[in-house]
Amino acid sequence: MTSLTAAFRCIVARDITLALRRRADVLTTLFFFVIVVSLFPLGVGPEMATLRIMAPGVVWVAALLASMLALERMFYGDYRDGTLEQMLLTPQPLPVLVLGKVFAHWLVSGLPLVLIAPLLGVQYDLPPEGLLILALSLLVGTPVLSLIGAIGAALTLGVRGGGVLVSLLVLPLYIPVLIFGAGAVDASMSGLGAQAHLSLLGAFLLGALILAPWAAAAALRISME
Amino acid sequence: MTSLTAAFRCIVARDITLALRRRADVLTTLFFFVIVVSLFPLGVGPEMATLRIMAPGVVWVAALLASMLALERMFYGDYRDGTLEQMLLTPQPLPVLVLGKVFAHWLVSGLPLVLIAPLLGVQYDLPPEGLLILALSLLVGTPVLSLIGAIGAALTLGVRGGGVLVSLLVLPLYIPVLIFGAGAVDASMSGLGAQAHLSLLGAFLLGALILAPWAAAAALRISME
Amino acid sequence: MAKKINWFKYSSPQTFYPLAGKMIPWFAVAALLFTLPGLYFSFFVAPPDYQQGEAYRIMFIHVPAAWMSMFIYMVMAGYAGMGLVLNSRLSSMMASALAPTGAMFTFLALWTGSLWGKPMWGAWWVWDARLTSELILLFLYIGFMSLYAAIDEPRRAARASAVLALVGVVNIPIIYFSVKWWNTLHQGSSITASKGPTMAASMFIAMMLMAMAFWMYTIAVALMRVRCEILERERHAEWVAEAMRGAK
Amino acid sequence: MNLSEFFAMGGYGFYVWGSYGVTALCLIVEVALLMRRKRTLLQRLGRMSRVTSTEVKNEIQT
Amino acid sequence: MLEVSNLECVRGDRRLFAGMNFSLQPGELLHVHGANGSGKTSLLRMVCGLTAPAEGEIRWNGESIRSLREDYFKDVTYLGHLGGIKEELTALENLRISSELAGVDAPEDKVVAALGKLGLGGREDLPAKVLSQGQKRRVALARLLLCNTRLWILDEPFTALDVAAVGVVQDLLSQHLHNGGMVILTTHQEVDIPAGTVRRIHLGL
Amino acid sequence: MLEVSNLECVRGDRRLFAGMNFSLQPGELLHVHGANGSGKTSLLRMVCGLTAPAEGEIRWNGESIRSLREDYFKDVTYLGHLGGIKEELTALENLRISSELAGVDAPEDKVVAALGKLGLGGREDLPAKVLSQGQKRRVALARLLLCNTRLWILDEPFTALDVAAVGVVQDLLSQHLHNGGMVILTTHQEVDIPAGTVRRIHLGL
Ligand code: HEM
Ligand SMILES: Nc1ncnc2c1ncn2[C@@H]1O[C@H](COP(=O)(O)OP(=O)(O)OP(=O)(O)O)[C@@H](O)[C@H]1O
Ligand SMILES: Nc1ncnc2c1ncn2[C@@H]1O[C@H](COP(=O)(O)OP(=O)(O)OP(=O)(O)O)[C@@H](O)[C@H]1O
Ligand SMILES: [Mg+2]
Ligand SMILES: [Mg+2]
Repeated sequence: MTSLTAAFRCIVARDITLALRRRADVLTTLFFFVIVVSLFPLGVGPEMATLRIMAPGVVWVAALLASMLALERMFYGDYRDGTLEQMLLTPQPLPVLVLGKVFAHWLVSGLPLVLIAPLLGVQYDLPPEGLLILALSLLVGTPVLSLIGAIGAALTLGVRGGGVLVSLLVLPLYIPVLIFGAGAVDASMSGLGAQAHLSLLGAFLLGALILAPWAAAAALRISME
Repeated sequence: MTSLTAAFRCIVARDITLALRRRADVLTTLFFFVIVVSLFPLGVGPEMATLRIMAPGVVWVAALLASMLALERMFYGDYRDGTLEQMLLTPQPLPVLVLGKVFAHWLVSGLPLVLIAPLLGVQYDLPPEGLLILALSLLVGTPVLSLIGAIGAALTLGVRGGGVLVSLLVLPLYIPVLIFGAGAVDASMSGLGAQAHLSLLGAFLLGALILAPWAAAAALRISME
Repeated sequence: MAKKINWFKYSSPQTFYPLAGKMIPWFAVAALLFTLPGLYFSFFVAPPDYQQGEAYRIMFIHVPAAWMSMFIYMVMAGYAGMGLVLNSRLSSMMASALAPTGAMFTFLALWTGSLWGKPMWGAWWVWDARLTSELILLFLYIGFMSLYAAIDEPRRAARASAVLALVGVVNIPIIYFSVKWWNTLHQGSSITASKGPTMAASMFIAMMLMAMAFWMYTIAVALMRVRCEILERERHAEWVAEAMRGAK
Repeated sequence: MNLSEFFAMGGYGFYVWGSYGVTALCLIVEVALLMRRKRTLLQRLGRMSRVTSTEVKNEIQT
Repeated sequence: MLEVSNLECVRGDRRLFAGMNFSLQPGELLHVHGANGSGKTSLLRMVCGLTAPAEGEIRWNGESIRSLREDYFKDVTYLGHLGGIKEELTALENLRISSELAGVDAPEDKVVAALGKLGLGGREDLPAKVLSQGQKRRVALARLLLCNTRLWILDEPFTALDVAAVGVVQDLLSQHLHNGGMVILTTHQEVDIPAGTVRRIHLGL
Repeated sequence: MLEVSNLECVRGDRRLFAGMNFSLQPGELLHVHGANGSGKTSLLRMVCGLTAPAEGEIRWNGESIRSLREDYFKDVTYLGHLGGIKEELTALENLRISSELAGVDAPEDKVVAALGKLGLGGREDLPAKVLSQGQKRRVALARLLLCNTRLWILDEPFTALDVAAVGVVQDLLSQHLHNGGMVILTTHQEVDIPAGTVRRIHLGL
């Protein structure tokens, strides 16, 4: 047990060090998110009423795209330089290592989105209630995206044209998260209460936490053949 | 002169073969574009009036993001496996080779966007006039994005966290293209005529065609030191 | 050990190939035998709907196609999982043989659904939970096939797409229960195990006949495809060369 | 019921026949594609079996 | 200890080898020989459990490595064409992390000593990407000093190394064999291992 | 022909070498020696014009290579650690494209012959990514058969090659020198070039 947590902690620490070493890489996701959200008013025009309707959708779509793009970095670097190969050969259970990598990846590419989203929501004139639910829905939803994404990223490692494939594989599974995430904010703004949506997102998170590390680990072993 | 066109043709043919070899890679950009444009109704809700107002902005922002993401692929692959190094050592003038690479890149990642944009515009219920101007503005605008992007991509080759850096460098130069591109469609839809906007985009293209290959070539030499 | 050998005898591509060849005509004929009365019931026996008029006749292919899209996915995922766990080649070949047909039925469910939606709801498409999840199912099929095609090594391709198929299974209950869980435009199940059908008997019979026809068709086509798959993957094996020489 | 009435489907002809037609088309095309795939495959394998398979055997060595 | 029976390897349309049998006892080194593309790397990856063989079995202490999994990995160190070195991390960090994941305790001074032994003294804190090719390879090889596994599987360990480094690695191998370890390696260079038994397999025609 | 005067190379905080002078005449081979990390790769990249030296000058036929640029590249073939092989293209396509860009005419049969000479007959149409490490390196080396440049700059051309391939490359070098070509190379293996003059530079302490 202690060796498991030690391995988990080691992987998380490693990936975070790496991310900080190439700090710009971390910022990419965040920056991308901010750009997507902020470019829209530029393209669409500045009417507040339209913007407010769009807000939850735009923020959630941007978050989804940002995490989809960040997926490539989850395993590819390690695959490329042979450290992934080494990871498969350690005496630690692979799902634990995968969970560590996913967690680190989320800390670096998901959490910043959650933290900055309320700020961007203000740009779109969301009410405080809406901002809170937006952040909350992202807090529960983005880990699900990272977990599901890990499976897709692992499956497409080293495959011809991994890029689209990963989107093709992962997107169908992302859409429910998007619908319930954006739906939560909409519901709270129209006074219906976001409870139901948020608890469903929570259920997704639980399911993904239990299943995804195993699936991704199996996928990694297959991809490294 | 003939050797110049031969070299240009060789590079274009090579890059297109490569793109077709990993077909999925080409599709990534297109798929990404289609996804971004189609996810919005999912997040924002299906009201046609809102969607129509958003349309030019959404399509142009999506095109901009798609070309920004495709930039990474412009030189990185060649850098990684040493073929770029070899290209710098050929007896051909580098700007010609760069122009060839940019052209191939646009054929593969820009042109498909132009062709599919009208179809996506229909999803948003744009009038035929608007669809035409949308395609036209993209046809003139996306090569500018590729040309400007080439400079950014060349400057950030092998630099820590090239990802954000390239967006940071390139985005300020992209925004005018976005504003005039989306503006052209808006103007035509509100009956003002898109002439002025389009000719400005044309001027951008001309300027970029003259300056960008030299700048990108210089940037490549610096990056390879 | 003896039991294992026995098992592998039946699941070996070599013995299955001729067996499948013999089964195909039977299922093809059965498909035809269900289709003809099915069409007769759909158009001539079932009465027009008091609300929807004649448009509801789309149901006789829409509903069976929608069922098939989900059933085939489950069967496919089952085979894929079996291939992954037992490492049996035939199972993964069956999985990849079912995928295109499943994708086709998913497409048909979407197509007939939107042709039905236009007169009934006034729109080709709405972002309703069931419609969206059926669309997701189509993407899952396409993803499965693309992943399979993108990997050169057939064994690796089969194993990787098996993982994907298993992960995608979570979508099936979402599609099935979507109408129950959320109040949506799409109508709920009218046939449940507990209550039996809540529609006219002739409509029910027509639907069942068409569903059986689709089933038989699917089996026949899947067997045809798995035979091609077997030949392609085992083309270097001795028995294939012999069979070819024998066929000459 | 006469024929044109039958085809009109109470005004819903386009929708109903659009559904049934495309379904029939899909099923037929799928079967046709499969038959073609099988034919070309058999041809190719036939050609392969005539070329003796010495090449593969040559590469087996330890 | 390690037994390989009836192993077959297929890549694409090509059967690289089939019916391969060998076993390896403590203190023995197996040198896999063969021309470029004869399947040496493929064999090594099978033996360390990364790829599943098309046919045949690999047993460690009598049990199939497929069922042993993590218990087998406890005893194995693999060094492939790719060194498994993160370019952004320093040599020191690279080694500490790989040791920790391998479940061995590697205090800083021990790692520094290992790097020193491989001639990287004073370069412990440079990020690996500024190191020369040979220096990167040395960092990867330093893992051998830190792990205490019994089976080493080394794919061309001597590439990019200068003469001095080759000597160091050869000493390392001798000592490992002397202590009852086992080694499987490929190399196109001459190997000269004084201690232990050296056996050879030749792949290809 | 090639003259290097007072060359200095600085990497990071480290001065790898300074005040280096040498010149190379037709028919001569320069073997750059040195331990790992002594600056061999850095020197070679300077000589072929990829990096600017911190100090000093490199002249080709009396003119600085900085001012010659494309005219110098016409006479040079460089083979680095990275082979410059596109993984998605076949061996054949790789060579045809690199020849075309180098401005030499390489009809298909000539390229096939070159590949055959390097032992890749029958593998011309495999995408490079399925080739083994040594086979990839052979594809890169086949360029030497197709180019007709006078100065070859080769960074560890023998890595990953088996004995047969090393022999082929050595013959190639002899012949090039015999025809009045020039070669600069680094390698940690023994070089045995019968024809031409071999000179050595030792880098490092
Ligand atoms: C693109 C649009 C549509 C899609 C993707 C779709 C999807 C589905 C699916 C997956 C089922 C099977 C679920 C089950 O067995 O409970 C189904 C059944 C059904 N659909 Fe649709 N549908 C669409 C449009 C429509 C429309 C427009 C109507 C009618 C107005 C309709 C009426 C029905 C009916 C009556 C059933 C049978 C329900 C039952 O009795 O179990 N569908 N549809
Ligand atoms: N998809 C494929 N189609 C055909 N041949 C393939 C395919 N994949 C791999 N090969 C062949 O399999 C062999 C791989 O061998 P491997 O990498 O094990 O060689 P190696 O003995 O390690 O060689 P080296 O000494 O060059 O490292 C190569 O001959 C390669 O051409
Ligand atoms: N930023 C830096 N800071 C400190 N040292 C550096 C930096 N960049 C490079 N170096 C050093 O410069 C040297 C690079 O040498 P180079 O790659 O030319 O070696 P080489 O002689 O080709 O070695 P090898 O035989 O291993 O290929 C290494 O010793 C490396 O540690
Ligand atoms: Mg090898
Ligand atoms: Mg070097």
